Amino acid sequence: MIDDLERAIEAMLFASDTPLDARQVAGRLGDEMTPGEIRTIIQTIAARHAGSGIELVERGGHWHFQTPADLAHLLRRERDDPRKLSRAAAEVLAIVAYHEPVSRAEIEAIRGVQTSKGTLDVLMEAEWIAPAGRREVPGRPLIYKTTDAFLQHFGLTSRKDLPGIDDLRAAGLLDPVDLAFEEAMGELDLVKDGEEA
Amino acid sequence: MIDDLERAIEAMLFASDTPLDARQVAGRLGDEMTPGEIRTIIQTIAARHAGSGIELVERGGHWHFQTPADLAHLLRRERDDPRKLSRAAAEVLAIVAYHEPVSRAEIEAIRGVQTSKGTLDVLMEAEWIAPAGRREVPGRPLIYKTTDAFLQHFGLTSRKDLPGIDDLRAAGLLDPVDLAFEEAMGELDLVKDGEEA
Amino acid sequence: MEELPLDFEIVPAAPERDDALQLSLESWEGPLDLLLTLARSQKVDLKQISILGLVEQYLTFIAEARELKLEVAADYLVMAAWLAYLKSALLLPKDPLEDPSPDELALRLQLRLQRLAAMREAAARLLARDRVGRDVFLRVKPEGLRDIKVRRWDASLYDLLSAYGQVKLRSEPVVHMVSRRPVITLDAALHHLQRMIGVKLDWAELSDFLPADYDGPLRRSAIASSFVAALELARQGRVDLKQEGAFEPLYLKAAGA
Repeated sequence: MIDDLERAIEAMLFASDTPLDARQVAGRLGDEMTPGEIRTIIQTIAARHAGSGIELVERGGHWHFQTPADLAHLLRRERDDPRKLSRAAAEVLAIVAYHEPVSRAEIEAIRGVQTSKGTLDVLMEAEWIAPAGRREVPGRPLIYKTTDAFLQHFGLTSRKDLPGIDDLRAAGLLDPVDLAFEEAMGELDLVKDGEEA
Repeated sequence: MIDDLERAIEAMLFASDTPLDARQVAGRLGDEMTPGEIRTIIQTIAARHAGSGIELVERGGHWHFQTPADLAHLLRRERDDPRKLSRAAAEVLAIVAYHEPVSRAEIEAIRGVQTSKGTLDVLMEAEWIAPAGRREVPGRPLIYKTTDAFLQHFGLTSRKDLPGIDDLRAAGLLDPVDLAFEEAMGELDLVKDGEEA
Repeated sequence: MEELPLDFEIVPAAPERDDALQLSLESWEGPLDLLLTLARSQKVDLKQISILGLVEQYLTFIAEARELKLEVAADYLVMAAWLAYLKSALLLPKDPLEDPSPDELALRLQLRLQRLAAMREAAARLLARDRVGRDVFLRVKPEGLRDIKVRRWDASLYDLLSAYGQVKLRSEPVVHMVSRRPVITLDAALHHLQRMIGVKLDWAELSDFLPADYDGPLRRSAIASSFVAALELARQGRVDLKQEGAFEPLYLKAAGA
């Protein structure tokens, strides 16, 4: 027998057209429940559905039901056509996700090429990136970050789930070139060896 | 452990934009399954969800997931939207209360201005006035009276509790607005002085 | 590091010497992208790449493109000029005073290529994830959570009564009330003067007949009405009046006294 509160939260998450976080669930229950208590119940529900044809997943602190990825071949239909991204848009999205918050100039420094206005627009229209204020440097450029919709679309529980982000950070590949340059000066000999080989 | 076929059918029913019948499910599975066999599996899925916050229901041989009817109140939450009654509506309400039963033409004669239909509608929506038949005069106009909800809202036992004209005059409620306003402002000054002391 | 294929567009293959000329420059997202593709053809980790070799590859590629009269965008030519400078600097005997040194420039280029390569792979891995609408599916028409606003009209008894007061006030006939000013009427002045005239036997000034405690508007009113009363008594032959000239004090006494 599933208890009433668990049923209620399950129905809410099932009926909602957007993923819900614990606070939203608590607010709608109008009950004296803490978000922590709600989360415990949500995890019970998720566990109950584990291994079934419907799973409850967490994306950026928000939960929603979806089908398991291994059943994609049965469910994929002609009309399912997730937004095709240009290579430029895919790269810009990756740079925003791995470096956020990041300005357009910083994106361009990594890509070595100007970013057309349309590229950022496509990503903002998809609601995968959003402006996140301004960088307090001369010119006060707009900076961008990824959204919860980004996490949801790409099946990420949080930004920590970004593929390989820990390795990239450890290798210093998320540091600006200037910083990496200072650190790498000692390795110059290696480079020269490579050239001579 | 839920078997693969059951998972697949569950995911299909979940992700479908229309309810599916056993034949459609069999078609999508591309398997050598009879509709009867599919139905048996669907019933297993329905039984697994029974009593939870998600139910699988049959409608004319087609199946779909929905939230249980008894939890509808959580999904369609009613929220109070308090609105202050307009001055015009307050005047009309007062006239009905003091002169009931009264027709719209009579209300207008007393107010000296036209009364929009919307004003009466608001008072009827608030359930403070209600039609009380028709006046037996040419045109047979609708007449209005106040309701029990009116008495309850304004804390009156009966209409006889409404103060008479002399009481209103004594209370300063028949003073011209400007004068009453100045007096009120004088009182405010007194209050301020008191606070400063 | 293994490079994952992108699912959205064909990544241009690392150009072999022979088919390099088949490729248009539009295949690249700028000169850094072209450099990275050329670097990949060295089939070594970017850390071990020969920058001098890469420079050669790039300059050859651009030269061939121009021979074919392909339009080469300005930023590719700027990069070519910079790489030609880098090449000569790397080949010439080291000048210890040169800052930054060619080795430092080469290192910076290598670091930039590594960063771009890292993001290129990250993009590919991101797009290869189980994506909503392609690999995982949501409900198509969820019931949705809705807040339905229920209007609650609010008014106090005071609002009601003051509204009625205003209606009454508007509909009552307008009456002008003139407040009473302090005056001495002609009747009062006549009565007073007649009494005083019997007491005073000799000529006396009009103002002497007025009570001493009258002042301000009341005194002005008393003078006016007493004057009219004096004229009336004179007409009846009951007092005599005398005045030396215009605006001089007015004297009166009982007639025949």
